[in-house]
Amino acid sequence: MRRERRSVVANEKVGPYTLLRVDRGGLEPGIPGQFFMLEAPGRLLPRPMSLCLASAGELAFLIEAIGPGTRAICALEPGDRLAILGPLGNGFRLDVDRPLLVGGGIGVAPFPYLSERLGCPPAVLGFRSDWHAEAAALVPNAEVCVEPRLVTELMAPGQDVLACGPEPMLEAVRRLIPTAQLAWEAPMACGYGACYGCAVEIDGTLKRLCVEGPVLCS
Amino acid sequence: MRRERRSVVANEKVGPYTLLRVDRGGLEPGIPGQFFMLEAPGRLLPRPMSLCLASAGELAFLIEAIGPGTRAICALEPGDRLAILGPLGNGFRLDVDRPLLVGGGIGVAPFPYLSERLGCPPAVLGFRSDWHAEAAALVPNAEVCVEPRLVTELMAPGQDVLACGPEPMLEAVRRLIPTAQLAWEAPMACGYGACYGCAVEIDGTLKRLCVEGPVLCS
Amino acid sequence: MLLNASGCLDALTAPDVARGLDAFVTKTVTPEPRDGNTPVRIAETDVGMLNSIGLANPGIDRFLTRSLPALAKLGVPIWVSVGGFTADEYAEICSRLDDHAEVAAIELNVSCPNVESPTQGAMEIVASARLATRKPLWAKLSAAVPDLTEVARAAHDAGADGLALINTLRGLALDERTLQPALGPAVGGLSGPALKPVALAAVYACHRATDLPIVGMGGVQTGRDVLEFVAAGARHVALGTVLFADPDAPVRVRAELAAELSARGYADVDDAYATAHAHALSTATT
Amino acid sequence: MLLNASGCLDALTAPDVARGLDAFVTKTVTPEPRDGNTPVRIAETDVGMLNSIGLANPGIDRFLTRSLPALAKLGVPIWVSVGGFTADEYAEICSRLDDHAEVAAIELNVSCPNVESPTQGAMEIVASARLATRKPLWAKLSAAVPDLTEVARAAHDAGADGLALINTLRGLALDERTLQPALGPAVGGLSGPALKPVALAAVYACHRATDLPIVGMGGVQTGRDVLEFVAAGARHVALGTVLFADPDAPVRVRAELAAELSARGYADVDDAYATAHAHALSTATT
Ligand SMILES: Cc1cc2nc3c(=O)[nH]c(=O)nc-3n(C[C@H](O)[C@H](O)[C@H](O)COP(=O)(O)OP(=O)(O)OC[C@H]3O[C@@H](n4cnc5c(N)ncnc54)[C@H](O)[C@@H]3O)c2cc1C
Ligand SMILES: Cc1cc2nc3c(=O)[nH]c(=O)nc-3n(C[C@H](O)[C@H](O)[C@H](O)COP(=O)(O)OP(=O)(O)OC[C@H]3O[C@@H](n4cnc5c(N)ncnc54)[C@H](O)[C@@H]3O)c2cc1C
Ligand SMILES: Cc1cc2nc3c(=O)[nH]c(=O)nc-3n(C[C@H](O)[C@H](O)[C@H](O)COP(=O)(O)O)c2cc1C
Ligand SMILES: Cc1cc2nc3c(=O)[nH]c(=O)nc-3n(C[C@H](O)[C@H](O)[C@H](O)COP(=O)(O)O)c2cc1C
Ligand code: FES
Ligand code: FES
Repeated sequence: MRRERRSVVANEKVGPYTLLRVDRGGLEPGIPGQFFMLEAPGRLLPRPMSLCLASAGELAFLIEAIGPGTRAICALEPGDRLAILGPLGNGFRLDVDRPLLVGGGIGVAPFPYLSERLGCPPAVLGFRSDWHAEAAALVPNAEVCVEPRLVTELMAPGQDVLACGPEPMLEAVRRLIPTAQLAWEAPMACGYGACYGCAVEIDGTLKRLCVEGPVLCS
Repeated sequence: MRRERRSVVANEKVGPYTLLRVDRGGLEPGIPGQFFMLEAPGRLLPRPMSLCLASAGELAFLIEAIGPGTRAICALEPGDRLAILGPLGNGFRLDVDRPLLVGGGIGVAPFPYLSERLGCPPAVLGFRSDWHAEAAALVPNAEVCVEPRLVTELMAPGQDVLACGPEPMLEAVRRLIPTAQLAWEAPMACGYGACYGCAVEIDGTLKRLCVEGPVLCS
Repeated sequence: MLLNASGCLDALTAPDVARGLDAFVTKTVTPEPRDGNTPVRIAETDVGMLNSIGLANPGIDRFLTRSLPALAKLGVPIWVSVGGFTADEYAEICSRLDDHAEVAAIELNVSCPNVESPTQGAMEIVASARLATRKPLWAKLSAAVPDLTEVARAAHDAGADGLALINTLRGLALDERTLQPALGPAVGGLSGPALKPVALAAVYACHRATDLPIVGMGGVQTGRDVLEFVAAGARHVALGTVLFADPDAPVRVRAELAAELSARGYADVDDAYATAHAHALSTATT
Repeated sequence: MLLNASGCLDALTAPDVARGLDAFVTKTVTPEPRDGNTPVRIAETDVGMLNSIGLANPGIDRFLTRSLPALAKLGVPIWVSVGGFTADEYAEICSRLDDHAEVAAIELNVSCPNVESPTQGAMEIVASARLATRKPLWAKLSAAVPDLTEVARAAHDAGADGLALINTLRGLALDERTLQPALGPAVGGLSGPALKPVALAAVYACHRATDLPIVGMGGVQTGRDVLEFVAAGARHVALGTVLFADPDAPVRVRAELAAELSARGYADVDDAYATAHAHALSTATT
């Protein structure tokens, strides 16, 4: 875990989302599924973001503007600086035989980097609209479905599922594939175990998702 | 009293001070010595500023950056917008026979407009340094002295003094010319009589300077 | 209904601003005239402002002979804020206001520091005032108590018709350069945005604890803020510090509120009333 | 001396951050283990944050067997924050901590809502704890009381060695879209910048009321803020919410403080101690 003030290199629109590219500096990209806390200018607390891409000298985040923090981050322009802390938490286990990436909406954010590290395995991605589905272009080998179709309809059995997306999707995936690796979300104030704000029920007790997760598997 | 959101036309340096020119819109310039409340971007409360110049279609304020509010105002750039309320309070009485303007430091702010309205009477202006004294260029007919010399040394008797400047200067002027019109200062939250924050002792009781002043004479 | 917060507007100096409100609340009136505290009396902080006005007011005699007749001409209902140092003082002022038809309501500034306990204090003041007047009585409370709902219930039991929530919190600011207190009396009352979460919590908790109508205030800046206070359980909302920066706030805030309501499909502000309690869970300790 | 605020750092998860402090303060330990409150437990507001963690902690048994031995290895003095629901519970935990040399001090989280009166409550808790341990006892107080100086004096008389000021204030935030409370239990504790003026006032008032050393906290973000707390009368200052945004805050804040001190010609932070009281006038009411 390292905190650096980095510069924005580019701010690109991908459908409704923003791909924010920052210069990497001394930050490690970490393992896919790990996340970073990004300073949200003008806000008190930073916001957790999965690493989306780790190209040479850069880190990139795919961000959906849904509230004051993400709006402030998505408004950053090339040259602007922001503090970044990470990588944090536990990412996906990569020692899998027949990987299948299952994602929904902004949940595809960690998949470009994950796909690269796994050698471009197949992916099934669900989106609210064709506009949102433009983000699928970032993930190689992806089959896309748009609501009302659901990603779970595209999942074949016998695969090592790595999933990220909205909670109902993750619950549905878990019912189908109990051994799936699932990347969960919870509101986080610190991202490094200091606040106990991100508590979720894990094995019957409330635990810190930023320390035990965000990727969990049963 | 009227409140409008106006645009900055120019931000010019005058020695250590900032001359902020804004487009006038529907705002009246009022009487010299009256003041306006200027929004200070990012701050909760506006800041009182005397009107410095009222050229065609513009209002201009001469501002010394001494704290968070004045720093924010002085950082405004052409095209930026700020809310302006005024004119407020009581200005100078202009029905005087032998006017002499006496000012110190940023206290010269209302004099360019006052001088214009009085037909360029003589002025004596005191400053901390030659750099500060650059502001004297805005006031026609001005004799300048720089500390340790004091303006009171330049004042001749028998004149109708209109003065603005730091409290010790005003006290000294009052001792010499008890009938002088003096423009006082006090921290103000509202500028229009709502908060009772600007109370100063007037005739033995605490009164609101923004309502009874800022120009007072005994 | 949109009001001003007591002490944040002088309707006689700024009648047009007052006419933009549904009722005008006076600065707190005390038995004797008060000059108020030594300047400096106001200071800005990064998240609010501090004041130590010290209840500057003409006293009840001059208020009745001079201010009230002039206020009556505004055409806006007048609420008189009443202060004092003993329950008897409150009662005396209330009884003198009682037969002035121009007075629509009385707000009891029960946030006076020199009472035995706030619960006891609120109870006694409201009870004495209740005996002294038939006017609607609003108890204005401070959030600086261990359990505000207890004070609210005491006010209710003593005969209050409503609650005004909240008064300022004690705060201190130091001058940037000298590190000396920015205010003359050092500590003052904190108002503005810093107060909003505290005020919302007070409204929310008192709405659950009593069925008294509530005037919510503390850091209201926008129509959105008004909506939040209404959703938390306020029937009325008061504008305080925001009036200093923006005398047009009553007009602006109403327009913003209308836009917020229609964006949410509410026909009326009453549709939003207490909606934050819809899915209320049981309360837990922090 | 720079500390963390209780509940704002886990030294076992982030040992390097803890090593940047002069002492590490644990999250409040209670007699029984506590899972804490229902999520959502945190929310950001425009001027601070709300939390309803609900004193999640392993309980004193597991704290002593698992956490304390690991904490002892950090090489930083350990202050244990103690909570409970009765004075006896506090005393029991204190007596169990008493013979652990690793424990440098005990902070009594006396801001527990379910005590009769805060003055009475603080008095009883501190007095029971005092009998149970010889460790330095710091009483952590809430500013949500009518007269904090009274509580401070009561803590002093009951045997406290110092005061920790202040705990969070009750606050509420509503979700931007749904207007429902952002936190699971609706109301939570407000921390961060909104608290700073209130905390400074608390430190300032308690410094005048007692001669107990004070740990100041509430909204500290910068070295400048630390300096203000010291000037107001704090011997030590704690970093809370700022640690969430910036785990490097201990290092940064020390550097900023050093720069502030030298810019003002102070050789040492002690030179700034209580300087805000230099020209103190008598206090007046607001
Ligand atoms: C480990 C992790 C990785 C993440 N990666 C990404 C990413 O790569 N790209 C991205 O766009 N977003 C990601 N998120 C989500 C992102 O952090 C939130 O959208 C952001 O914090 C919202 O902040 P805000 O101020 O914009 O909105 P807020 O005002 O905080 O929230 C707006 C609404 O969303 C809800 N909400 C906020 N945060 C969460 C959450 N974490 N879980 C569920 N509901 C929430 C709020 O309750 C509220 O209703 C991630 C979250 C976590 C925990
Ligand atoms: C009627 C009136 C007209 C004014 N006209 C001008 C003008 O034309 N140009 C100009 O530059 N300034 C003018 N001022 C002063 C200006 O309003 C203040 O400098 C400004 O409000 C300071 O705000 P700040 O946030 O920058 O500093 P702050 O942090 O508010 O103040 C910095 C320091 O100055 C002190 N201070 C602040 N305001 C005052 C005050 N009004 N009187 C005495 N001490 C104060 C503070 O106590 C503090 O020590 C006027 C003031 C008044 C009342
Ligand atoms: C300058 C000033 C003077 C005030 N005077 C009074 C008063 O006389 N009586 C009273 O009950 N409250 C008084 N208050 C408190 C306000 O009525 C209100 O409760 C508080 O400011 C919170 O609202 P706000 O954050 O919108 O300002 C005063 C507040 C300010 C800022
Ligand atoms: C997430 C969180 C958890 C906290 N937990 C505790 C606690 O267990 N015990 C305690 O005494 N104070 C607790 N506090 C209060 C802090 O110790 C501190 O008093 C308060 O946050 C003010 O400081 P700050 O504004 O710097 O955060 C907690 C605060 C936060 C934000
Ligand atoms: S986000 Fe703070 S403990 Fe997990
Ligand atoms: S500045 Fe508010 S009354 Fe004068």
